[in-house]
Amino acid sequence: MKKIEAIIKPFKLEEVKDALSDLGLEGMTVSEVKGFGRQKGHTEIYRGSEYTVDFLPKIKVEVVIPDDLVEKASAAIVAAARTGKIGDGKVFIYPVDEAIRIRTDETGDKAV
Amino acid sequence: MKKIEAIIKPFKLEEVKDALSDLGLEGMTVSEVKGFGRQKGHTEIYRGSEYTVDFLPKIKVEVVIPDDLVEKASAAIVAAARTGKIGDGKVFIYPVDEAIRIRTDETGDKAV
Amino acid sequence: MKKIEAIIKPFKLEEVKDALSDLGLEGMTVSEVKGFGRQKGHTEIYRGSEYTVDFLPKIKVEVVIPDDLVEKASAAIVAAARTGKIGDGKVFIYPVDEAIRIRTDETGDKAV
Amino acid sequence: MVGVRLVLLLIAVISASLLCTSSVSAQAAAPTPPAATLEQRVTDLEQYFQNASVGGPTGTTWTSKIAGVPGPGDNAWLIVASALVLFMTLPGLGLFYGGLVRQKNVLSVLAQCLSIAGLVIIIWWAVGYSLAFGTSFTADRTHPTLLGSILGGTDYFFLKGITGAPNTDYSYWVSQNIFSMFQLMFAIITPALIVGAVAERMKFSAVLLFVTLWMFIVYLPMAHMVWGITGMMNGVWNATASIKAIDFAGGTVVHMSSGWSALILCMMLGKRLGFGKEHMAPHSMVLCMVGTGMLWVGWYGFNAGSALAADGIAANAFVTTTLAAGVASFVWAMLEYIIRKKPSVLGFCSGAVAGLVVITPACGFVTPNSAVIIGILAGVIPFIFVMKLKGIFGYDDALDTFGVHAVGGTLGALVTGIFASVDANANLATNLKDIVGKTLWLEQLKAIGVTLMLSIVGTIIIASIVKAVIGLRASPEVETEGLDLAEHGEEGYIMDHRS
Amino acid sequence: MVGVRLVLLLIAVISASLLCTSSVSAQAAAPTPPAATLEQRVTDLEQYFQNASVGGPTGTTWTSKIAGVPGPGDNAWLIVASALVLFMTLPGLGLFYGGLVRQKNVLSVLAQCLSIAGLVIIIWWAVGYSLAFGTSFTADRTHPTLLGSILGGTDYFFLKGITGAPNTDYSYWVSQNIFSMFQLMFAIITPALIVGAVAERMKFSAVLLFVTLWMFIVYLPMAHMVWGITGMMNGVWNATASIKAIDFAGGTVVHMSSGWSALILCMMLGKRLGFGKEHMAPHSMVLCMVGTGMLWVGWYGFNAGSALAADGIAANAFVTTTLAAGVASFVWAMLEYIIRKKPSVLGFCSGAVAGLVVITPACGFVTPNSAVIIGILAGVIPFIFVMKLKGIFGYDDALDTFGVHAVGGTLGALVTGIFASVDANANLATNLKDIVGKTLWLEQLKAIGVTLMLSIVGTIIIASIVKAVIGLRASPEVETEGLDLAEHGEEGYIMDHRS
Amino acid sequence: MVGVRLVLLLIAVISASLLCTSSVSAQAAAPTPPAATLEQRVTDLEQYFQNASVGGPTGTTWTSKIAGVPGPGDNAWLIVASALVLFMTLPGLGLFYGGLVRQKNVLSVLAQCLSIAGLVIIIWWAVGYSLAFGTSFTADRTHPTLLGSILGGTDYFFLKGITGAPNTDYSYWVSQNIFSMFQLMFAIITPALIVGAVAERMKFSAVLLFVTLWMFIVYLPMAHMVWGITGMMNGVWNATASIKAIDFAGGTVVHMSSGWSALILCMMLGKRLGFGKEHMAPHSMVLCMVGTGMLWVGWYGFNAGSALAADGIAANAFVTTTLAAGVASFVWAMLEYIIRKKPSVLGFCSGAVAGLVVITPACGFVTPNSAVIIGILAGVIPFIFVMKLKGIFGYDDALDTFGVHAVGGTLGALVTGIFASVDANANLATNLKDIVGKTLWLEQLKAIGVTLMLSIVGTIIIASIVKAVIGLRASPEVETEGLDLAEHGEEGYIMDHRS
Ligand SMILES: Nc1ncnc2c1ncn2[C@@H]1O[C@H](COP(=O)(O)OP(=O)(O)O)[C@@H](O)[C@H]1O
Ligand SMILES: Nc1ncnc2c1ncn2[C@@H]1O[C@H](COP(=O)(O)OP(=O)(O)O)[C@@H](O)[C@H]1O
Ligand SMILES: Nc1ncnc2c1ncn2[C@@H]1O[C@H](COP(=O)(O)OP(=O)(O)O)[C@@H](O)[C@H]1O
Repeated sequence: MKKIEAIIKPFKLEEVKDALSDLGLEGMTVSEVKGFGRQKGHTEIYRGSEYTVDFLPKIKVEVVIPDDLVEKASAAIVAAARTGKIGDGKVFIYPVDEAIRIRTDETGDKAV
Repeated sequence: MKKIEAIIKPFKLEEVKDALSDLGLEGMTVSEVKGFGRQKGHTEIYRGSEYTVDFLPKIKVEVVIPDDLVEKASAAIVAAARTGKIGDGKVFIYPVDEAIRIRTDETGDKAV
Repeated sequence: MKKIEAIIKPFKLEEVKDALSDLGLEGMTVSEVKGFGRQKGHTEIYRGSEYTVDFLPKIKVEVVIPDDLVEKASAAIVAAARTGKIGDGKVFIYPVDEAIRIRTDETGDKAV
Repeated sequence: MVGVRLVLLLIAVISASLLCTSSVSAQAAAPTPPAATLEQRVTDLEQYFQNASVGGPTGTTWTSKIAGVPGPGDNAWLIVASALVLFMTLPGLGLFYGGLVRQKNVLSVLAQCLSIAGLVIIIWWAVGYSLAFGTSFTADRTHPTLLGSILGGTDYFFLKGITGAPNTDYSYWVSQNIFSMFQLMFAIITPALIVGAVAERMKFSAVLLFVTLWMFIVYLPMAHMVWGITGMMNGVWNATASIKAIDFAGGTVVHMSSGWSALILCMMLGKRLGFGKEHMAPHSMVLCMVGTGMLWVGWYGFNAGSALAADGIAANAFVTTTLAAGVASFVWAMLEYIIRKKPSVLGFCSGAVAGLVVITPACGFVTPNSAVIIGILAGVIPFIFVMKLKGIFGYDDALDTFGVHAVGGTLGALVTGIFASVDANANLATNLKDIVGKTLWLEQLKAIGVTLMLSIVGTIIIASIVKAVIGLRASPEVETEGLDLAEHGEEGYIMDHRS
Repeated sequence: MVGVRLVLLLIAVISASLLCTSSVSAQAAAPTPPAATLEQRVTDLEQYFQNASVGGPTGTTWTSKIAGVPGPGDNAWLIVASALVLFMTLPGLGLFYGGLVRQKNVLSVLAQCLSIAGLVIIIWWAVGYSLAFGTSFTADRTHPTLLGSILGGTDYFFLKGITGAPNTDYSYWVSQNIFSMFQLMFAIITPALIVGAVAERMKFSAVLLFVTLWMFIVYLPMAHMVWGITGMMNGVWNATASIKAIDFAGGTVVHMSSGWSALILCMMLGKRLGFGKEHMAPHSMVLCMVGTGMLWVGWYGFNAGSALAADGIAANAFVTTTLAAGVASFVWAMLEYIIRKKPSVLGFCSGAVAGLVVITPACGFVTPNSAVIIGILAGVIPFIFVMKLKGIFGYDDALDTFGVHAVGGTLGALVTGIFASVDANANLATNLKDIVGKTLWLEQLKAIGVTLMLSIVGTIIIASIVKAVIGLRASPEVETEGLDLAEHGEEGYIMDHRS
Repeated sequence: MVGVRLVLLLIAVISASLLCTSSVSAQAAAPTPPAATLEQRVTDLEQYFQNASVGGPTGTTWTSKIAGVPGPGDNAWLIVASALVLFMTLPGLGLFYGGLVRQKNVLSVLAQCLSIAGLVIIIWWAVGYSLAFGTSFTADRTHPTLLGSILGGTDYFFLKGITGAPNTDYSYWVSQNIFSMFQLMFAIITPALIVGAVAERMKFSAVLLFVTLWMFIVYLPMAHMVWGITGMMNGVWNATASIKAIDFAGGTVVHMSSGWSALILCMMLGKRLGFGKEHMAPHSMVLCMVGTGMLWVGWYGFNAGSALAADGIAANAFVTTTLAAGVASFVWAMLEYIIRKKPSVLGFCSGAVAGLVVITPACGFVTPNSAVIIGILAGVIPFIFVMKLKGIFGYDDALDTFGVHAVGGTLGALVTGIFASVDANANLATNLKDIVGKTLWLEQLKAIGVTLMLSIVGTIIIASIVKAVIGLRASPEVETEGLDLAEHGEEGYIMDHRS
């Protein structure tokens, strides 16, 4: 089992979700994060004070999947999340030792 | 060392925390996430516009622990977080290479 | 490739970011988390009701880097995030199988 | 479903209204007094400044050129005061209460305030004003009847005959139509206060049904008894009142009635799930403070408006209201400062509201110095109640409606009897000169007793009916998910990145 | 850049002002009538209570001792009413609309409301009040000219001669300077209403330019035609009006004009990116409800203030406003309750605003019972529009300015013609006694037609100009990032741990 | 602990009050003038419309039938105005400032506003009103004493003798009790303004102690000198004033005093931790804008209320206030638009507040056209100060109390001397006819000098005392954690999933 973790632009979430659903992946966990990278941030000015905001809003999508789906899933995410502009984000793949479904105690591929 | 990551229902957090404390685990990190899975979302209507919200509020609990505690800890979490209804969530176990306590530079099992 | 995940005090974020930039690390992802550990929480009282808040605001910094930078980077984070007081946080290091830059499909060390 | 039934009721009521108003009864013509002389015309004009009657002492000595029209200054004040009292509920109380609940229930509180406003407006228009301030149940004012001393009459059903002309039973210079609206705003906020005790768990439909019944069984009788010209506890204006009590702006009618009813209702409803275990801290003390500011400002309409004129009594009510609120707010927070080292925004807000509640029945009857003492009492007694006694008794009065409004209202009714003085309000010399400063507090105790009885018994009956018919409480699933999503299909805040 | 140009314009306007006001034209002195006798002095004082003229019926029979001064009660009310109407926009409408947009655009709505306030204040001071309420384009009132029946005149440019003395064309007892401010507040909120339809995508500079042109081409003519003493649709006061329509507080001038213009503008602007696909739920129903409460309370200034006196008509307008708002709010939410089981806070709020909109033209002309019927219609008809028809037509009126204000305003203008009655307002017997209750609704239809035409054609022209000159719409990048950051360099909320 | 001491002080003060008021001194009976004739009675009634004296020019020619009672219209307006001015602080200023701080300190700002309200109410009741508006320190008005020209007297301690009757030293037709409340609301907001400069780091107990001392050393003398009938800078009403300055609604008393004191205090306090390095952006521009709207609306009470009558002067003050606020708001944001391409909500809000501040001393003394020029100055000069000069000087005036209130107040005091005209306010012809439009600005400069001196020296002394006794500043830990949790034990928002 692997965990695919994608850092994407917020407005791409729906498309990424749909792309994963199309692969039959029916579970995922998302969270709001801030990203720092090549994409330029913006400047806010409040009266005389100027603040540069380097951290941009991103969405992190986490999905744990059986090994054999990794390639397809990551390709699907990349395709769905791409705009071609700087700041599109990353996909990271991590090893997973085990997964358990809390409701049923099922483990392994059946749990996800 | 392993990381146990549990995605649970928000109102179960206190119980999970207590279950871990009972095992002597005195540290953990939690965050707010949204989960997509089998559990049905809800519909919101604002005047003529209807929105289906598939992402449900969940809590992610992360705890890094020595290898020998993994089984007990994950069992404890599962027991504490279970309601038996769809959407109870998952426990994922990941390998950890190293842990460092920032304050003291301690590493390994002593750091967690 | 490895992922360094640091749980730090919120007001240390700028310093940690700068320390990583000094090493030439130009990307990272941060999120808001709540930490439970040795650091004591606080008590809030609303009229007759007293609530103990054990979960303290922390920032999680995640940075995926090539293997050879791990030591330097984690040392830099530890140095930047340390106040010497309880609650300074942890650094965890995880194995990463793969990284992909969504925009370009680059993989591996070139992606991060 | 209760919604459907209410809509049907509404339609029925409208039809009735159209029938009723078409059959306006001819009023017996009294013989017309002679036209005013020049001197009498000047006297009539002067009476405006004295807030007194035109056309001679009883209005029938001569025919005034300015009879049947309001005084612009007094009317202006009552128009504004009415708006201020509505502001107390929408959005004032909504924010005060809404800030104190958990995020998942904030909209339910707002929906309850809004729905009560709509519902009570309809009731008031159809029958409420008439039952409270009409007089047709009392054929002869010198011979009070039981019915007529408890409820007003049918004479003003569908606001029949309510125009810009003053109703001199209540005010010489204020249009009766604005008077009816001023009183309506009181009728809105009173049941809305109850919401605080039952927040986060009572079913929306149950709130609607409860409030509808409660208006008829508790509020309208209370309003008539205390403020109706033929009411049995209207000591100031009704010479034949059987209980010679006084209540300037609603210690009994508004705060005691809602507060005691709230206690009973929240006990019958049971505690919130997780009460005492889960965190139930206010989700936004900022909103709570904003609501408090609005309540305080709006309360000037409530208290000083109850003078029903922009005269010195109104101005004095403004003074006493300010002093009591400020002192109670400061005292409450300083007690927190002493006891637990942290004076809180909730402390300042709770104290301010407590001060406003306690001064309410007294505001137009006491001197500023008495108001300071009342403010101190208001900062101490509800404080003790909310901080200590509540924990001992263990009921779940979620937002302390009982601790603040019932305790404060009862305290206020009592101290009004003690501090009321003719110096502060000469009207106390009309029907009450023998008891003011003497046994008035005994009359107040009687009024407290009647109010307690009606509120408690009334609420037990109403809540039992509602429980039997549709149930009082939301299901545990609904309560856990939050009433906002489950009952109203909305979220209070959608702050995430995606939207 | 439009900003620069506007500032230059401002400077030009100021300079002109200084020139103009130094050349105050000498007014032709009319022969002075004899000094008032004692009896006449008393009559003058009595007139204050009747909201009528001093110095005899036309003010020229005798020289009144209290001519040229306002009546304190009426003046007090108009001062407060003016403040209340500003409160409707700042922050009322800002919150109502701001709560309904997505978080990333909340400040853009607030900036638009604030900038419209500043812009309209400047326009109003320089020329606006004069063009709406001046009379110099009409040399002889018995012989109306086309220009003079559409616009007022240049006589009050830079508020020349506007002092504390009443302008008896509009009010006997209210200072003209406060009258000019009261009307200003209407001129502020009207264009601000349009913002709701084009929210989340219209460029800030385009809003400024559009509103500037719209004030001249649509608003000022509308205000003069309906309320100017020489206006062609001022049926109540202008005996020579060619369309004998009535509009107490702005059904046509305010709600129809803004609502229909909003429809056209949002159609020309196009839909928001992602409309129909992305979630665009309100980011804060709490703010929306707070805004609704403020709108409701402020609306008393709007409606009851339009009586321009604190008299029985004002008080009646307060009654009808309350009844229509309360009934419509309740009906709207109960319809939701029946249809989809969930009465929503947005439903209560939408209904309340709809009720307020529909009663606006009628409020001072109808009885309370008519107001209840109007309230029911206001709860049903815009409901159907917003919930069903909008989806069918498929334009993106983001916050339902059309569905509520245009539909409601049009409905209101029509029902006013049907329900207006001399019983509710004796002024209807002056110029309209032959048509009230008979063919008045036909005149209302004509006024609706004129308003529709002017709003639609005017908006098409203005929007085309703005589109050609600077463009209407923000770039897709700006729209995606959110207008707050991209156009105003600020964020609505910064709630993260670090700050 | 300071809390305990304050409570003890409170108790002492109450006891004293009860003693004092029981020893009401017998007032020397003046010979009663003859009863009014019919003509004189009519004259008295007419005087109401002229906002002038009854009983003949000095009130002693005849005995008026309406002496000792307020005029309903004026009283209505002052009651409302007082409520509006409180609304400026609670919640207006609280939100304006609270929105501008970081989330972790929002409640501390609200707590400071609330506690100042309570504290000042107590001080005002006990001695404040008397020290500002009493006269017993001046035995003979034709021979001013030093003490009597700086402070009022002990005559109104514990509001002794303050009833519904007007105090004709200040107003012919407004009840003295509501006048005392109107002035109280000014006394509340003034120290609350200081909070903006020291936000996010000053200790709560230090705020309480500082404000208490500051009221006695700075505010009460300022209020008496400028507005007390025997005050040394009351040019309009006190013929023996040594500085013939004018200040309609508080340029010196309110804005300069608080603004300059704020500067000194924030310099003595030091910068916030992380100032210049960490992000300190406003946590909620939405709240800030809501607060601005409330300030603007409430300011009508402040400015137009300062006419102490609902007359043409009040109405003119409404006009000038509106114009200055609107113009300054628009100009400020357009400057941003030109300079950095992004007009911001904070720009509109800052400009509006600056306009309101600058027009404050002038509002009742200048014409509308002057107000427009004043508005432009108010949009430009504080803008330059806040945007550029502040950065150069480098002190940490967290929320720009100095940049807006001190700079604006000083500017306002000066331009008032330049633009004041008898055309706008005939009262300027009484004692000042020789200098208005000529050397009045020199008198204004003197008043500015006195205000500066008192504010700066007073604040240095008071802050030094507070620093020595309890310290000024919260500990670094407290500042880092946030004042809300550390000092008040609460959080502003609890929005997480769990609650
Ligand atoms: N080394 C990294 N580790 C973790 N997250 C990263 C790393 N580099 C970039 N990111 C995340 O990816 C996002 C996009 O990266 P960025 O450099 O801006 O653009 P791109 O992905 O197009 O090269 C960042 O905002 C950040 O959240
Ligand atoms: N494959 C997955 N990877 C990551 N998170 C998942 C995955 N599947 C489910 N989840 C998380 O677990 C939560 C519960 O899953 P769900 O399918 O609704 O119920 P259950 O766990 O009872 O089967 C989801 O809301 C989501 O947060
Ligand atoms: N075993 C753990 N797994 C995950 N996170 C942990 C663990 N222990 C501590 N943490 C995180 O580190 C933070 C700091 O830990 P704490 O014990 O308070 O202080 P210190 O790091 O100085 O020992 C906690 O708030 C929590 O977020």
